[in-house]
Amino acid sequence: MTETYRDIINNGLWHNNQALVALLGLCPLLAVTNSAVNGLGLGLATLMVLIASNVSVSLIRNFVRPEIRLPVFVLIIASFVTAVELSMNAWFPELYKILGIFIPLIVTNCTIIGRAEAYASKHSVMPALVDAISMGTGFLLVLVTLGAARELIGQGTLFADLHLMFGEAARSVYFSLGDDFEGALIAILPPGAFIGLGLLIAVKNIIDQRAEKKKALNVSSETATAAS
Amino acid sequence: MFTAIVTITMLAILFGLLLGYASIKFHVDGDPIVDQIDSLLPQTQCGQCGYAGCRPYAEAIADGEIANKCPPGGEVTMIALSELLGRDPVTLEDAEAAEKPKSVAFIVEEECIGCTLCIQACPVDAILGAAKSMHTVISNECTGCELCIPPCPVECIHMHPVEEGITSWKWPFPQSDQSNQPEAEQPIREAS
Amino acid sequence: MHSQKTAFSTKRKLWDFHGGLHLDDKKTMSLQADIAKLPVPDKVIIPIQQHIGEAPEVIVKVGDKVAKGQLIAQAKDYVSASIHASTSGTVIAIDEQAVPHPSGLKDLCITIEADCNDAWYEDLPEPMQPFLDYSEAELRDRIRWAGIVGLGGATFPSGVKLNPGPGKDIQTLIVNAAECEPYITCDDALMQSHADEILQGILITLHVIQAGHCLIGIEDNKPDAIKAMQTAIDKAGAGHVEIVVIPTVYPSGGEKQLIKILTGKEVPRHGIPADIGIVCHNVATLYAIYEAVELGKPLISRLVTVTGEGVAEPKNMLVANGTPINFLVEQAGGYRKNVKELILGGPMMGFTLHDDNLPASKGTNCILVTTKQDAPENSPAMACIRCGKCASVCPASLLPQQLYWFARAKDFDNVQEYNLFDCIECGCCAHVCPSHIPLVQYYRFAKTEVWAREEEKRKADIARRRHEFREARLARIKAEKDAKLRKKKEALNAKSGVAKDPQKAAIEAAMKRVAEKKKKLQDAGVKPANTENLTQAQQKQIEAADKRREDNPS
Amino acid sequence: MINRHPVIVASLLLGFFAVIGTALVAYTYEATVDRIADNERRALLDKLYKIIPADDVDNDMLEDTLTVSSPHLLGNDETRVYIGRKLNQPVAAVFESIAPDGYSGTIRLLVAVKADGSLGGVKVVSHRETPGLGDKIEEEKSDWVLGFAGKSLLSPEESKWKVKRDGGDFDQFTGATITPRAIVKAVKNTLVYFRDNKEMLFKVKPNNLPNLPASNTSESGQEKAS
Amino acid sequence: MKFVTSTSPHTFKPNSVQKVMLEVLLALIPGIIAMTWYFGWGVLINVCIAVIAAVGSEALVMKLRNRPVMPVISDLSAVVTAVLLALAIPPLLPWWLTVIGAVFAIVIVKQLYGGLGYNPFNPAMAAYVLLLVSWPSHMTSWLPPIMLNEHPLDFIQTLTVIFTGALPAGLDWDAISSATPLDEMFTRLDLNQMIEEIRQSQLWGDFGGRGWEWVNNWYLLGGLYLLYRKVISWHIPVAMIGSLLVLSSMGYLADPATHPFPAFHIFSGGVMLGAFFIATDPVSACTTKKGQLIYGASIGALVFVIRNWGGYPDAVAFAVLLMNMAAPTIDYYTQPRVFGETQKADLTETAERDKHD
Repeated sequence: MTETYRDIINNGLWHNNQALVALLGLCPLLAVTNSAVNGLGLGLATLMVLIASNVSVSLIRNFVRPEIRLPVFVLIIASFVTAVELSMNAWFPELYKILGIFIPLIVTNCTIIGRAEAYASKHSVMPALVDAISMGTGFLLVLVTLGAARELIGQGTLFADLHLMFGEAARSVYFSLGDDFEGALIAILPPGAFIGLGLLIAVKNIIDQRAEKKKALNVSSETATAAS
Repeated sequence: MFTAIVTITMLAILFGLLLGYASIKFHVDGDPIVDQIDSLLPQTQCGQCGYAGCRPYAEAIADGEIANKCPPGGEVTMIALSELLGRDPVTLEDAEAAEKPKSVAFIVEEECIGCTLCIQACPVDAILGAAKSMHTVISNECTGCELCIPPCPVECIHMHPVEEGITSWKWPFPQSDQSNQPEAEQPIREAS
Repeated sequence: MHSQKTAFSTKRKLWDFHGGLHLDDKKTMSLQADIAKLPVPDKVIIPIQQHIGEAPEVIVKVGDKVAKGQLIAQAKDYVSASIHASTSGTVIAIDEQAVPHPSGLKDLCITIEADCNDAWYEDLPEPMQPFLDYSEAELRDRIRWAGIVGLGGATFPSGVKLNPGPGKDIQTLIVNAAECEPYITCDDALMQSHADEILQGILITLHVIQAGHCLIGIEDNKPDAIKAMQTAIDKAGAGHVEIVVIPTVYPSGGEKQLIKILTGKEVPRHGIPADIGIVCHNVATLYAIYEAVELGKPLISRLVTVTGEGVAEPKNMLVANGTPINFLVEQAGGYRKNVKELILGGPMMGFTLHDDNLPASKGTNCILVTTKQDAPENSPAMACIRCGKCASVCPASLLPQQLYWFARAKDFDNVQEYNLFDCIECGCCAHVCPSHIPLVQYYRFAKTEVWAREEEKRKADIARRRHEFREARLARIKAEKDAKLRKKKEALNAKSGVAKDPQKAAIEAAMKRVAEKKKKLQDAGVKPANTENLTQAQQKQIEAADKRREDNPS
Repeated sequence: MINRHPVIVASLLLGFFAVIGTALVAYTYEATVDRIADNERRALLDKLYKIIPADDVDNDMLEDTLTVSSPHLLGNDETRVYIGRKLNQPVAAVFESIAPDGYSGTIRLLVAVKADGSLGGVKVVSHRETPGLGDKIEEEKSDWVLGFAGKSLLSPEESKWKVKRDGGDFDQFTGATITPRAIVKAVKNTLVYFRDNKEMLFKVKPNNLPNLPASNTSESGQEKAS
Repeated sequence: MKFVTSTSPHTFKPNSVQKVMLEVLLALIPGIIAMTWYFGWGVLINVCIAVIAAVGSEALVMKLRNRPVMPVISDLSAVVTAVLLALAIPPLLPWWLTVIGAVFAIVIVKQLYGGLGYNPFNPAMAAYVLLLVSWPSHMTSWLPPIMLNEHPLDFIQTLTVIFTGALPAGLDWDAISSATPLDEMFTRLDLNQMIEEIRQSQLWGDFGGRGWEWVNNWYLLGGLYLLYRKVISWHIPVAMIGSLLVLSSMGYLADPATHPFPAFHIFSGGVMLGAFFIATDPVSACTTKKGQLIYGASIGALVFVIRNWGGYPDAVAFAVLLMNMAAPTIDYYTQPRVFGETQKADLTETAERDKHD
């Protein structure tokens, strides 16, 4: 394998970002990102499941026969998700109430089965773990960014309700545009999720294009100097 | 708890049997994809891809060879192949060769010594002639593969670009369209 | 909706086609003057390819003297048309010359320097009078000989059209006298001046295709032509020939549209009128048929309208095939000021010429010169707003804007899915487009591109077949060679083999004998007697021996 | 004929993973079941204590419930009522009332009525009102709903239990009258029901005397978590 | 002699996008005047704010895209979008909301999709919906028509309200704002009042809401002008109004006590504006004639459904946007029969096409 850990991390966070490039796991992504904290909660849950499933799939990859490959993956993922769901209900009940159905729906998050099938089942444990962490973090970052943007535009706040996850101390990590701010409600309603995700993808594409142009420019100037 | 484990296990074993059976029963082999690929290749039989002809290259592509090694087909063929195979389009390996205008071989008859070497090289039997008498190219059948040029001992074969005539002339893409749209794009609504 | 508005009441029910336009016809300007007889030009340049189909074969050489009406290029294919000299003189060149074509490219032409005698060829065939004495095949051959093609602009060889083939029962001849494009009046003028001859042409054609009756479709903006034709019919007492006056709507002169208007029938897609028992000819074609049959003259001249605001004296003129266009314009009083475009054909479907030193040919019905005042520059194309005006005027009921999106995106599968090849390029859509998009050019671009691709595919298939054939041939030759070689070797072996190694041969022969014997016994159900009740050691020994035998059969 | 071997291996493998997966889930379930039940209890209690201060009652209100039926006034065929007691004396009743005529469907409320007929408070449990218009009934969006505390059928008088647009005493929100109107009506109906059925509600003896053993054990852990 | 060349046809109808847009603006004038008369200066001020914001943002986008500004601005399509938006919003809407709406319409809904001709949704209606969903309380604060308005604001007062939000001394929002007749109707129907009772309301005019009925009449006039000038075809407006008429008549006949008579539906809210000026927006509507009938009728039906059972007061914008989404599909399945296409060939071809899909 010529792929380095650095490549894996780059892919997960940016080049093959599961939410922005592969467009996987959109159902929870669109549904829960009406605030930064919700995004963070679901992102962490997904990350945890992804790590657990990638590692275990990678461990068992040599025993599993191809015809039962998918059922076994699904079984593993479903077990982890159920465990995470129960744990969240036990330790973060408020957040669990808000995220509600989307925790069990992690089972159907294509990112997880996708990484299990596309990566973990073909690589050894360490790369699979790094892949899970980077892919999961990439997904988490998109969730938090989208959630933050929607929360800010829709409610004029940022990281409200953080204490639901990190205890009372986190109450102070809170930003508000003031009570007079009249947010655009559409941002926290479902259509806002679609528009916001579309704009995020657009921003990513713009950045990529700029980077590519710069690279091309550098190359051409290099050849120019080499020629002269 | 025990019941849960037993139930799920029983189910799993049942489905395992089902899947195992299905994977054997519905096993598919054979694949007409080579024919489809072959029909997209330009059939110049030029060997620029490194294979003995279009068909061998088609077989290689079906086995995973990159579909960017056909200069006569150019980008159009590459894109058509990528679409057929569901692969990402790749840049042509030899973009310069792909941009050459289509040409046909032409034998300068005064110089030809009638050695028949070119006749043996032509993959589509497009050169007429017999030993010791001069040869000529049936330009309608010539694919422009240039395979006849290297064997010629007197270098009497030249490639002539195909000239545009009234029958082969194509209406140009309209230039006067100055609307501010991106070229060759259609509205999203057509995507449905 | 148009059928009720006609000024001429006819007893016949008329149908309507979808779309179409009411255009300012501008026909009067070229009808002011009589039909002009032209002096013989210095030279005529006669293109070889003046029709749809295969080019004819040139049968004269440079330096040959030719007379008017003499065959100079012979049709060599079924869909082809012969070419005759349009004046007497000397062939001074057979080479590539600029021809009237939208590409502006050159094509093979025969240039004849006129001797100004304009003398007819002496060996012209005899007139076939009365034509009823001749068989359809004879008449058809005469028409083919005359090199007659559709003179309405399509230039499809008429002989082919007059032979609809077995199993096609033709009931109706439809005469296309609609002449729907603005400015053009050559058919109108021809009907006014030669109604009797046209009628004769109709009767000949009816005889050739064995059709029972004829409908002449004339737009209601040509009252004089209608009168002249009616008079001719009455005079001849041809009750089965009927004039149908139709409303002036562009493009009612389109073959399929005219058939719809007159009969209510639609020519099936990808089909021809003969499929529904109809043959359609232009009036000028019928006149040429008359000349060929009853006078024995080939098609070497036709009426051409030279008109437009850019011409001093617009008129119709009888033009010899191959006469340069600048000569024609001179004869019409020359150019006025501010000339903008020189158009071959009408303003809707004609194409512009970049030069006027080009010959007029069989398909040339109009030379239109526009000026900057009367035909202002169309403003640059804007974005399509999907207003649907194009679809509402499309006589083929297509969706022009969808075709436009696909042609623009070079999506050639979808342009065909949306029936691009049913487009007749009438220009209605581009005419009404508020965004001034050159729609027709997009369609033409897409059509030629699709054709080119199909051609490429066809060539690729041929190349594949030739390649496969070659491979097979090489394989066969190789196999033959190998077989020969093997035979030779075997023969050689057979001769020297025994002599060389008699010991080995003897062993082989012995082993063969043993095997044969064993087989014979086995077949007969006889087992070796002592194979039963063997000890294990014995059994093993036998097995080992068997194995040795199997491993070294020879 | 099909080779049986891979089929059996496949099913056994799948079975093996099923055992492992289910065991994992079962273990997690066992480890969390008590805690989850406790969380749910606490969440409900929290809601109740928002409208009946915890100091005012000393019984386990979750256990001290009864079910009454008055579709006309309480909006549902069966309505659960939590009774709050102090020193075994009934001090308040909390109704799970329903306002049936919200702008887009029913609105579920908790209405706490003190023994003297005044409101301890009103809490909106769930609703589907238009975002930005009707959803101002949520405490997080506006404190309109807090204004009910202390009101009774006497103050304001019964005929003034309407929104201002209908000639009553209660504010409506800009652009939305239906939602506040529905809630005012539901709260008033609950008060009417309480007035008419006070005897019956408070007569019933609790099955058990206040006991909080289950919650006591996990008290400390819960506080950290919440 | 050499000549310039061009492609056929060589004659053109003197027609242009700009002229089409001008006709639409011209046809809107009676409606604008009527609305200004009934609802005050705010209408005109909104039109001005929206036009400036829309044209300005379009120019900015063209600059950013490095494309010529003038040809795009001068086609007037941004102006039409802005005016339609301004006529749909309440007369005293704070200026920044109008600006947000206009900028959203041009930048997000129109230019991000590629500019004129490429937008799948009607920009004005998409912007209206954005505003309505995001700031519902602002967007539902309408004024009573002039004859019921006890505190009509003069020009300066209106400007002050729009730009600063400060009401003239002694007035509050409840005093000057009022529900729209549609809103009132459905609110009171919810209270189980009978139509007869509701009709006693001052807001009720002769056949529609007071004032509103006349505004709608003037839009109808403008629409008829567009029909006469052949800028639009009759299919969409007739189908839309027709289906609304049929459905509301059915409701009325079934239960006149709880359903207003049909004319109320047609002459209230944005029906006329929607039918003639918004649903007919060629870019986002169906293009085939059969498709246009389906499209229009579906909008009418959706208006009826959303008005009766929806969560927001008026329905035209939602109905139009929903059908915008369906337009390409409708177009696909209502392609006209191509000349010469026989029924049988037609069937097999469709079957084949379906197979491919």
